[in-house]
Formats: sequence, C-alpha cells, structure tokens
Amino acid sequence: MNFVAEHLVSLVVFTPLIGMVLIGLIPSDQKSAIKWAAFLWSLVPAGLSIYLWLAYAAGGVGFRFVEQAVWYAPIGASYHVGVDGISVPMILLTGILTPLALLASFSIQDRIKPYMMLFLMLETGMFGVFASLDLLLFFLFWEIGLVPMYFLINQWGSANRRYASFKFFVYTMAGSLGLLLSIQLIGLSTGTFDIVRLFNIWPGLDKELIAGVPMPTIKTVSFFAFCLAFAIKVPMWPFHTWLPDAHTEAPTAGSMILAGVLLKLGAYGFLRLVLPLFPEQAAAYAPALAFLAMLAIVFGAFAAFGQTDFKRLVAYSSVNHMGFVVLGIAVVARAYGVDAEGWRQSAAIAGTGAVLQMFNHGLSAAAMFFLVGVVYERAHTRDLNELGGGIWQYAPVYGAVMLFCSMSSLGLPGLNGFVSEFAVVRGSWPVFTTVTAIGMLGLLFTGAYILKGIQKVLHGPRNPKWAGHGMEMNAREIVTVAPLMALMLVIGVWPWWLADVINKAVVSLLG
Amino acid sequence: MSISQILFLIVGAVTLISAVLVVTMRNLVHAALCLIATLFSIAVLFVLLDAGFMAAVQVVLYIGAIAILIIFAVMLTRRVMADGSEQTNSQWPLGLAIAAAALASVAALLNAPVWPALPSVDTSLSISALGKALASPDGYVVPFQIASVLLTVALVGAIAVAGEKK
Amino acid sequence: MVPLNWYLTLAAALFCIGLYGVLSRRNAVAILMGVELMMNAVIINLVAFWRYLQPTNINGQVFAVIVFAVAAAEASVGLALIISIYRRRNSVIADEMNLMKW
Amino acid sequence: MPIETLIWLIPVPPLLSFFLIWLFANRNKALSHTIAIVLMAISWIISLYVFLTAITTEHFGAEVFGHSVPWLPTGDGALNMGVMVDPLTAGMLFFVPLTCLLIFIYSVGYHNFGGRLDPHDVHSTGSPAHNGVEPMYSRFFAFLSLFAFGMLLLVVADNLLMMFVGWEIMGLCSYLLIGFWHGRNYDDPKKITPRQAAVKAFMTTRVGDVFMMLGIVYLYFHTGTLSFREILYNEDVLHHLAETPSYIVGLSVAAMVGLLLFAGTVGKSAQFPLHVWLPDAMEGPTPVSAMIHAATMVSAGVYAMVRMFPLMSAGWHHGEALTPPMMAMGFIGAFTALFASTIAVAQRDVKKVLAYSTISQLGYMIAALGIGAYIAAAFHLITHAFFKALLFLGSGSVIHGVEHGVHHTHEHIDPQDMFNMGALRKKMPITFWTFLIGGFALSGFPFVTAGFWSKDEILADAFVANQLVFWVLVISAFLTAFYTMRQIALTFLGEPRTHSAEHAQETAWTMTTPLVILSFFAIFAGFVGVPEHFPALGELFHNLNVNRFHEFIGGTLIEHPEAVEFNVFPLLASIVVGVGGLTLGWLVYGWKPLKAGQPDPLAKPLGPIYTLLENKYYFDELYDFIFVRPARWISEVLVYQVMDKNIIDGFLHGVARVAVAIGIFFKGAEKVIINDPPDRLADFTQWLGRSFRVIQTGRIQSYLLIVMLVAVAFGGVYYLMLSGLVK
Repeated sequence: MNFVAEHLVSLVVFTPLIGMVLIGLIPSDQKSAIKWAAFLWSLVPAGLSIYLWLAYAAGGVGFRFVEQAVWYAPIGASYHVGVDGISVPMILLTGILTPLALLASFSIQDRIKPYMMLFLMLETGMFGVFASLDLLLFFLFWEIGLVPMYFLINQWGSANRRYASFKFFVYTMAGSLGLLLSIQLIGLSTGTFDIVRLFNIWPGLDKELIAGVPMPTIKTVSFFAFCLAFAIKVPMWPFHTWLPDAHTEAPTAGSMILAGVLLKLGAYGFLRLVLPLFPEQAAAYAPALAFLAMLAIVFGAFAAFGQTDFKRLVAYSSVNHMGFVVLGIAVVARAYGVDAEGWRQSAAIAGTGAVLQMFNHGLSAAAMFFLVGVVYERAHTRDLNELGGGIWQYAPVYGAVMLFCSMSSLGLPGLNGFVSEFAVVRGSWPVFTTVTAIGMLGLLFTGAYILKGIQKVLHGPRNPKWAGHGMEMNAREIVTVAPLMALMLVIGVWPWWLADVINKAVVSLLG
Repeated sequence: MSISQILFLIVGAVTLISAVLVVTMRNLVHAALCLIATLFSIAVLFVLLDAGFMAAVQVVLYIGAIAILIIFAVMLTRRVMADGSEQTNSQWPLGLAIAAAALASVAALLNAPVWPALPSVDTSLSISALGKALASPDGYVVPFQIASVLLTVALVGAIAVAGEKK
Repeated sequence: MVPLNWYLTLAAALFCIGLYGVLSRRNAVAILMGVELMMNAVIINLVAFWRYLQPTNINGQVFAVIVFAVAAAEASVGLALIISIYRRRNSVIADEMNLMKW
Repeated sequence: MPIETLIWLIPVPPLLSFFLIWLFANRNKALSHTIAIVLMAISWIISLYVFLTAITTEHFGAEVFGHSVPWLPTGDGALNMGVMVDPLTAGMLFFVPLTCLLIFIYSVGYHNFGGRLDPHDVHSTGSPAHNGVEPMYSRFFAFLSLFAFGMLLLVVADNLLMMFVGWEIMGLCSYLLIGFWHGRNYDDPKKITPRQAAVKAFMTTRVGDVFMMLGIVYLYFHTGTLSFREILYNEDVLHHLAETPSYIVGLSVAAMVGLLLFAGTVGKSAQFPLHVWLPDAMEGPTPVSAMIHAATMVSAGVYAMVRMFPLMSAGWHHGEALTPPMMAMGFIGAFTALFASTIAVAQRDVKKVLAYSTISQLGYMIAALGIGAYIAAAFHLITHAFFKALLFLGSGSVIHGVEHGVHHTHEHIDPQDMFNMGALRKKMPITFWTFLIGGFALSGFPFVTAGFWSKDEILADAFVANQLVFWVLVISAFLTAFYTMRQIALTFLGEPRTHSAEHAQETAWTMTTPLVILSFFAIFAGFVGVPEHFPALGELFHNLNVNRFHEFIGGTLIEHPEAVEFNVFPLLASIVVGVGGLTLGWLVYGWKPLKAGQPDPLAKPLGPIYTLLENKYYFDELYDFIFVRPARWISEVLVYQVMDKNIIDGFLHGVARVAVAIGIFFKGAEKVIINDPPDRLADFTQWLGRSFRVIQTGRIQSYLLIVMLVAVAFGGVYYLMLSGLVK
C-alpha cells in the first residue's frame, strides 16, 4: 500500500500501458476475453484515479503526489509528475470515462484487439498530459494521445473517416509544431523544462538575449505558439472545423473520449501553462480570447441548430460548450494581478466555472455521443430527418436517458451544466460585459438545438419504420450511461465537493 | 627401439589401416566394423598413455554406443544404396588432395625437436582426481552440468527429429 | 619411450583420413563415420598433451570427457537427422540434400 | 423537528416521488398515482404546518424562518443555498401544495384510471388514449411530481439562484407536459401540435430566462450574495444598488437588474411580447394546463416579481416617480391585461379562452406591482390561483364529458370547441355550478367572490397611483366579465348543438371533488383581504379577525405599505364593469342561445377586427417571420454552410492544396537528386550478389571443402611467415 501511495500518479499514468501489453498477449480470436480484459483492466486506473481524487481532496492545495526522477539529464528534462486542484478533476474524469467508453465499445466486432490496445494507450497519453510537471514530458504525452486517436478514427470510423482523421491529425500536428518550438525556446532560455521551476523563473526573465532577439519578442512568439496549439485542441473559433468531422466520423467510444477528455487538453494547457507562464501577454490578449470564445458560443450554437446529422449536432454543441470554458479562462487571464471592483473574485468564480465546465462537458458530451451511438447502431442512420422521430414509444428507457442527458447538456439547473455555466457567466459579466451579453444568445440557442434533437429523435407519432429494430437500450448500455447520469445529478445538486478543490487551485493560480 | 615404441607402432598401424578402410570400403557394414577396430585400437593407445578411464569410456561410449548406433543407421538406410553403387562423390580427388596437404603440413610442423620427454609420475590416482574435478564446485561442475544438459537436449531433439510423425 | 610427436602425428593422420571421408563419401552415414574419426583424433591429442605436459593436472582429461559428451550428442542428433531425411526423401545421399541452394 | 428542517423537507417528497415512479413504479399505474398523491399530501401537510406556525408567530416578517448551507465556492467566499419562509412564502405555501394536490387527484380521473386499456393504446403511441386509461399514466405522474417539486423549491428558496433552479425545472416540466402527447398529429397542418407547442413554450420562456440569468449575475456581482434576506431586507444594500450607475446611462444597477429580472417574468408569466407560448401550451393535458396556469409556473413569474419588489422599487417612495422597472411592469402589465382579454373574446376553444384570461389576469398582477400595489398583487395571485385552477379543472371536466359523448356517438368534432357544446348544465351539474363560481370569481362578481376583492383592491390602488393604468384595467375587467359569461353561456346554457354534447356525462368523483374544494376557496379566500376601511364588511371581518392578509403579507417588506384610503369611485367602477360585463355577455349569448352551426354573433358586427382577434393579432406569424425563419437561415446557411464549410474549411482546403503542390514539386526534385544515386548503388550490390551466388550449391560437402581449402591456404601462409620465408 505504501508503494501505491508513493507512486500514485505514476501508477495512474502507466497502468493502462501495462494493460495494453497484457491485452497484446491475448490471442486475437478471443474477442470476448479481450473486451472483458480491457474493460476490467481499465477499472484499475479508474479506481486509482478515484483514490487519487479522494486523497487529494482530503489534503491541502498546490502540487501534491509529486514524483521526480532523472530522465533526460543532458537537456535538463526530468520525469516530474504531480497533481493539483486543476488536474486532479481531469484525471478523475479520464479515469471514469475510459471504462465507460470501453464498455460502449463492446459492440465493435472488427479487430477488437488493436482497438482496445490503442484505447488504453490513449488513456495513458491523456493521464500523462494532466500529470506532467515537465514541459518535455507534457509534450511527449500530448503527442502520444494523438496517435491512437488518429487510428481509432481512421480504422474504426464511419464513411468519411479518412478525410476526418487526416484533418484531425494535420490540424493538431500543426499546433504541436509551434508548441514544440516554443518549448525548445523556453528550455534554451532557462536551461530547464521543469514547469514548477519555470513558474518562478520564466515570467520574470527579461535580461537575456538569445541570438540577438529581445526577450519580450521571444515571450510573445512562444505565447502565440502555445495559444495556437491549445486553441486548436479546445477548439476555439475559427480553428474548430476539424471537430465536427472528427467527432462525427469517429467510433462512438472515440467520440466519447474525444469530446470527453481530449478537448479538455487544450483548455488544460491554457490553465496550466499559458496563464502562469505568460501572465502579461495573456492579460493583454484576453479580450481577443473572450471575443473568440463568444463567437464559439454563438456560432457553435447556431451551427448545431443548423445540422441534420444528429452526431454533428452534438459535435457542434461541444464547440458551444467549450466556448464557455475559454470565456472563463479569458476572464482569469484578464484579471490576473488586477484587483479592481472585485475582479479577483470574479476571476476565481470564472476559473472555477471553466474547470467545472470542462468536467461537466466531459460527462454530458460523452453521454450524448454515446446515446447517438446507441441509436445509430440500431437505425444505421444519424440523419435527423431520416430518423423522423417517434422512437420514444419503442424505447421509453432510452427516451428518459436521452432527455436527462440532453437537459444536462442544455444546462438545466439542478444538473451539472448549469452550475458551471452560471459560474462562468457570473465571472465574465463584470469583466467582459458586452461579450457575455452577446454570448447569452448562444445560451438561448443551446436550448433550440437540444430541443431539435429531442424532437427529431424521440417525439412524434409511433414511427413504423423502427418497428422491430429493437431500439431500446440493453442492460450494458444502461450500465454505461448510468454513472454519467448519477454524476450529472450529484454535481448539479451538490457541486461543492468538486468545486471546492478547483476553487482553491484557481485562487492559488491567481496568486 | 624400446618395447613401448614397438607397441605403439603396431597399435598405430592398426589404427591407421582400419581408419583408411573406414573411409574407403564400399560396403558400409564393413566400413562400420573397421570403425570399431579403429576405435578399439585408440582405446589401446589411451592405455599406453596411462589414461585407463579414458580407455574404458572409449570402449563403452564409442564402441558400445556410437558405433552400434551407426551400424543401426547403416542397416536402416541400406535399402536405398546398393553396396555396389558409387560411394564417392565427384569432388573426392580434391578432398584427397586437401587431406593430404593438411597431413603433410601438420607432419612438417610436428617434425621439430622441441617435444618434452614423458614425465614419470604416478598416474594411478587420476581417476579419483578426474571425478573430483568434475564434481567439485571449484572444478568443472558447471561445464559438466552444461554438457549433461546438452546431451539431454540432444537426445530429446533426436527423438523429436527422428520420431515417427503422422 | 614414445615421443609426443608420434602421438600427434598419428592423430593428425587420423584426422586427415576422417577429413577425406567427410569430403568424399556420398553416403551421409559414412560422412558421419568420418566425423567420428576426426573427433577421436582430437581426443587422442588431448589425452596425449595431458600425459606429456601436465600429468598432475587433470584438466586435459576433463576436456576429453566433455568432448566425449559432445561427440555423443553429435552422433545422436546427426543420425536422427539422417533417419528423418531418409524417411521423408527416401535417400541418404548427401549431394541430393541441396534445398538451400540459390 | 425544528421548523427549518421542515422547510427543507417541503420540496423533497415530490422529488422523491418523481424518482420512485421513474425508477421503480413505471409499470404500475395504481402504485404510481398512490406514490405521487401520498407524497404530495405529505408535502402539503408540512407546508400547512409551516403556514400555521408562521401566522401564529408574533411579529412574523421581522423574524423569518431560514437556513442555508454553502453550495458553490467563489474564490475566498461561498455562494449559499438555503430555504426561508417569510410571510409571502407562507402565503404561497398555503395555496401551492394544496392546488397541486387537488390537481394530482383530479388527474387520476382525468386519465380514466380504472378504465380498460384500449387495444389501440396497448403500445404507447404518444397520443391521447382513444377511450380508456392513458398508456403513459405513470410518466404523467412522474412529470407532475417533478413539476410540483420545482414550484415548491422556488417558493421556499432563500436566494435567487435556487429560485432560478426551481424556475427552470418548471420550464423543463412544462416542456415535457405540454409535449406529453408528443405523438399527436392534427388533420389541419396549420394547427400547432403538442410537440411544437412544447418547444415553443420552452424557447419563449428561455428568452426571458437568459435575461434573468444576466440579472442574477449582475446582482450577484454587486452585492456578493443572492440571499433574499441579505439583499431585500437590507436597506443599505438596496440604497447602494439604487445609487450605483449601471452600464447603461441613466439606469441604476437596481433598475437594470430589475429590468433583467422582469424580462424573466415576462417570459414565464407570458406577458407581452413573450405571451405567445401560453395559449399553445393548452396542447398539454388539462391538469397540466391547470398546473401551469394556476398553481405553479405562471404564478412563479409573478411571485418572483412580488418577491423582488423591494429591489424593483429600490429608491422609490409612495407618491414619487416610479422607478424604471416599475414603469415597465405597470405598462406592460396593463397593456397585456387589455390585449389578452380582447383576444379571449374571439376564441372558440374552451381552454384557449381561459389561457388568454390567465395572461390578462397576470397582467393585472404585474400592473399592480408596477404601481406599487404590492399586497394587492400578492392577494390577486392567491385568489387567482384558486379560481383559475377551478376553471381549468372545470373545463377539463367539460372536455372529458364531451369526449365521452364523442366516443358514444362517433362524431368527428373537436371536443374542446365551445360551439360544439351547450346545455351541459343538465348533464354535468357539479361541473356547471363549480365552473359558474369560478367564472364569477374571475369576473369579479361583487362581494361574494374572491376575485372581486382582489381585483377591487388592484383597481383601488391603481386609481390612486396612475389613472391610465386604472382605465386600462377597468376596460379589461369589463371584457373579462364579458368573455367569461360568453364561455359559460356557450358551454352550459341553451340547447346542445351536437350529439356529443347531448350524450355528455358527469365525470368521476376524483375529478369533481377537487372542483368542489377549489370552489370553496374561490369564494372564501377573498375574505381574508377585505380592506379594513371597506364600509360595513371591513369592520365585520376585522372583528372576526379574518382579514389579516394586509398586515401579514405587509410584514414581508421593510416598510409596511399603508392601505389606500377607501374611495367609492373605483369600487363602483369595479362593480359596474363586473356585473355589466356579465350582463352583456348573457344578453349576447345566453338570452337567445345559439343554434348548431350558427356563427358567433360578434363576428358580423366586429368584422375584420373579429378576424384579427381570432388570429391573436397574427403574433405567431409575425414572430415566425422575424425570429424563427431568420434563425433557421442563419444556422443552416450562414453559420454552417457559408462560414464553416465554405470560408474556414475552404481556406483549409486551399492550404492543403498548396501543400500538396509543393509536395509534388519536391517529389520530382528528390527523385533526380537524392533518390537516384543510392538506387544505382543498390543495383550494383544486386549484380554482385547474382554473380557470386553460384558457389551457394546447397551441398554441405562442397562448403566444407571450401572451408578446408581456405584453412589450408591460411595455414600455409602462416607457416611461411613463421619460418621467415615471407616477410
């Protein structure tokens, strides 16, 4: 037990990788064994991440469960992992979502072994990004997550998967390139990649010259490189067009993880790296960030409303919801170090709201994509007009579940989405009043597209087209979505347990 | 010329002649019998060299096991190669030349007056020394064990290779 | 009093006879016999060197014992291979076993 | 148990019942309604206990019951959630759980519990049951329970956010219940279906909600709290809010927050211009209409305004200029009251008339608040809840009775159309008499009905405060009495105009009992608010210690509002328009009853105005044209196709093409410069290999021969070197 306690973060990060190796040992024709092994193994990191959460929540603030070891000494990079109040909810989210996504993948028949292996590799990548406290390590895990996702979309996706996976890959790589370069720049300037040390060194660094380039220029360049990489991943308007394609073409579980966790990597990058490392630049460009976030909220909602493909509708809802995350981050950036008219408190609320929204969107988007997958598996179409409604009569349980999850996505008070949206709006209102006010248009249309989805799928007279398709969810699917629903309700009714940890971290981020 | 030298020359002649017969006789059964003769005379040579244990092993292992094994093989495979058929391949002159050249060069090398005389020591205890050396941890127990494993593996392998397959 | 080089010459001759057998016989079993001759020549050398150079040290004989073991292994595996090939191809002629040709 | 714990417990039973029915009882109809009714009754009993404790507490108002817990961390502080009961809440607790409970009981009969399941309905079709028990019976009670939970949560909330939570949960429930028969289609494609009506209701109210949310965050930013006790009972905070300028020039923070919050009420309480959803909400089952229009949702809007009145009126004192939110409320309320009552005059659907009358009555309350008549508004809210619940349930009973006739005769008629009814008083006596009581209360029939007292009080206040508002309200009161009489006459009086009406039948006891109970309150609830200065009656009731409403509700405010001086003119106006409207209605519709197929006698004299009214001033069409269609176009074409697909993706694809072109160029260059030399080297190696492969004979002996040749050769060379022949 002592070993577990001392290496908790490393264990969380690397247990999926061990699982991947173990699954590699199972013969490919043992499909059922592979599925169960992958699912049961993924419960191990899930349990560890819950344990990590409980252990973290029981204690103080700041980076804890830190492990540091020599890794790449010649260039000053080390294996440095640890968690704080921002990363630990994300690790919890990843830990919870992965087993559910694997459970959702049980219906996959084709090449199940590489599929499961890739999924576990993906999990390590995601955990790694959230746990890294070293820039190079961060980048390493960042890229590790990319590869399995590419193959998941490319190999197990639907009709237009090659285009979507290629777009996803190239887009993200384009962002990573700048990220790598600016990480190199930082390493070159300071001689270390350690994030915790850089928090102290880098923002104040202004005397040195590198190759005759003044330090402010270097900082601005790295700031934009970081921003671009993370903005693509979030995605921020106008870098969002890979998202609907990738989400729509990915297999159900892939979409769940993509929307549930991968999008959070970008927002997490902003909070973990951009804000502490570039406070001045971030404050200067925060209004632009807020403006783009507003555009994402409004246009995301409009575009979602304009869809006829159910999955694409849900995909655009991610653009809309992630807009709130970015808005919250922009508020934190803007209010960094300012204390006018209670901005500091607003920033704390907005930051808490943003992280909470990341978590909440992880739950609701995963659930929605899963539900789209359920109906797609049976009806073999995602087109809302082709579905034509009238499914509720065949599938009352599915109807209830979908209503529940839709309402979470819509931000109904009493469920999780509202808490975070309220917090973000509350935080951003005094700081970016106009932008927030216009952003409310997006909130309005959130209702429109959610209701459109419900109306075109569930509502309507008993649709003879779907008689005998067995539209109702089976027990496995109910088990998959039930934990998500429970969390939605718990967070909606009682957000304190989660928000308190985040809030402390955000307050310490604000200095 | 001492008695031991005469004895050596006689035994050596038997060895070489029977060896030549081994490689030249058309009838393989005869060749195998000549092989036994060769091996036996080598055992005598070991006795001359005060290595009684080696002589015993030579008789038991070579004559008792390997030569018999070879005779079995000859018997088993005899059908396909009539005794009268050609027993040498097309490159035999070249082979002979090489062998002769090798012999000549080695013999030339050996014909130098640098060889030590036979030391007179008591070699009666050599068998117990040998046993100790083979079984002692300070001696050769590890190579000995490896040799045992090698034999076991070889035997299992031989069974697997030669065993009847469906 | 037999000089050491007599033994060595004898062993060399035996070796070369065996070599000739290996190089020129068609029958695989006969080749194996040649190999046995060569192996024996080596053992003679080992024992002779032991006796003449270091009779108090038993290493030479140990070496010879291990060569015996190797010889036994070689003979058993070699013959097993021959039997196996014979079963499959109904032949023991070494020239015909040329599957590994270019 | 401490009273605070009891308050926490008030909303819990309906929520519990929602989850119990949803998760465990959804296949058992009897169990479902038992759970729902029993738990609702528990909630009612707790509420009643709290209410009784409240009215027997000395100086209640200065002291309130409340308790809160931290809910969301906000930097160094925390946002608290809690419950509170002050006099206003106590008043709400008196009628909300009671009407909810009655509606629950009524629903049992309405959905024909105990009837057999029609073979058409064995599999749920999402439309109303053909003739028999509702197939989605359990679901209905689950939603209804959740609805009651939302309302009770809103009532006991001690802060705006929790109130907003209840507010939105009700929005969801109204969506679910209006769209309850989501599978229903009409032959007339223009007629709005329940599922469309549900979306319309949700979206229209959401417009208001979004503004309201902004109001909440704005208020929160300036006060650092959302607790009613800390904002509304705190003169310093109110003063600060009234003095601080907001983002908009000329408006104080209090005014701007007030306006934003009022926008929420405009949506929820269906005030002009967001009134369009409410008449269409009649697509839901009738108990739902009663729930929405009487006990819960629309009352919630007014309740929120009554609750936030100190903020709305921050900086205002009696007799001074009204604050901007009050002006907005006064004018929008009065206008809505008149506007909706004119539409109600020309409606044919028995429930639509009531829907518009609801809008109109809510306008009354809002207008009352706008002119500062806080108590009158609260009073009308309560009396209206009773008689409007009564009217809706009565109309449901009527429809149910006529539907029975429709099933009997197999006629193809709309059972909700009043022109297909007539003479139901003989067939359905209990429904008739209770409906009559409700209708008279709505019309403000003098002295004996609750509606008279509350309406009279509003008019009395308006007369003092603002003449324009007063006259508008008087006219709409007249119209109200008129269309009420029209409705009663068309439905119950005269001769049956269809066979279905002839074969209509009184409904089950589960439906009539709630009607009787509600009609009791529709009469007697008014006496608690008889003005003290009212001639004769005022003194009488004062001596009986009945009319304590002013004193009690007034305790909610920091500064007790003074009751207006008695003035005979508004009283006369009230009596005249009430009785006059009823009389005129009877003259037009009751004196000479309509025959079957005869058009509305008003249609001819009013001409195009009648058509305009019948089509609700074409607001639906207007909104469709200026909001819905552009929104669709923006979504489907502008944002998705043009912006995302064409501009952004087009740019990306352009970049990709350039990259591909560069790639092709380098591919060619690379072939000549980089690729070819190694290829030649590889060719050479291959040639060499081919040349030497002949020595690879595959025969072991030839290999050995080669080995020996080489060994001998090396040996020879070595020997020569050793012997010094070669140096």
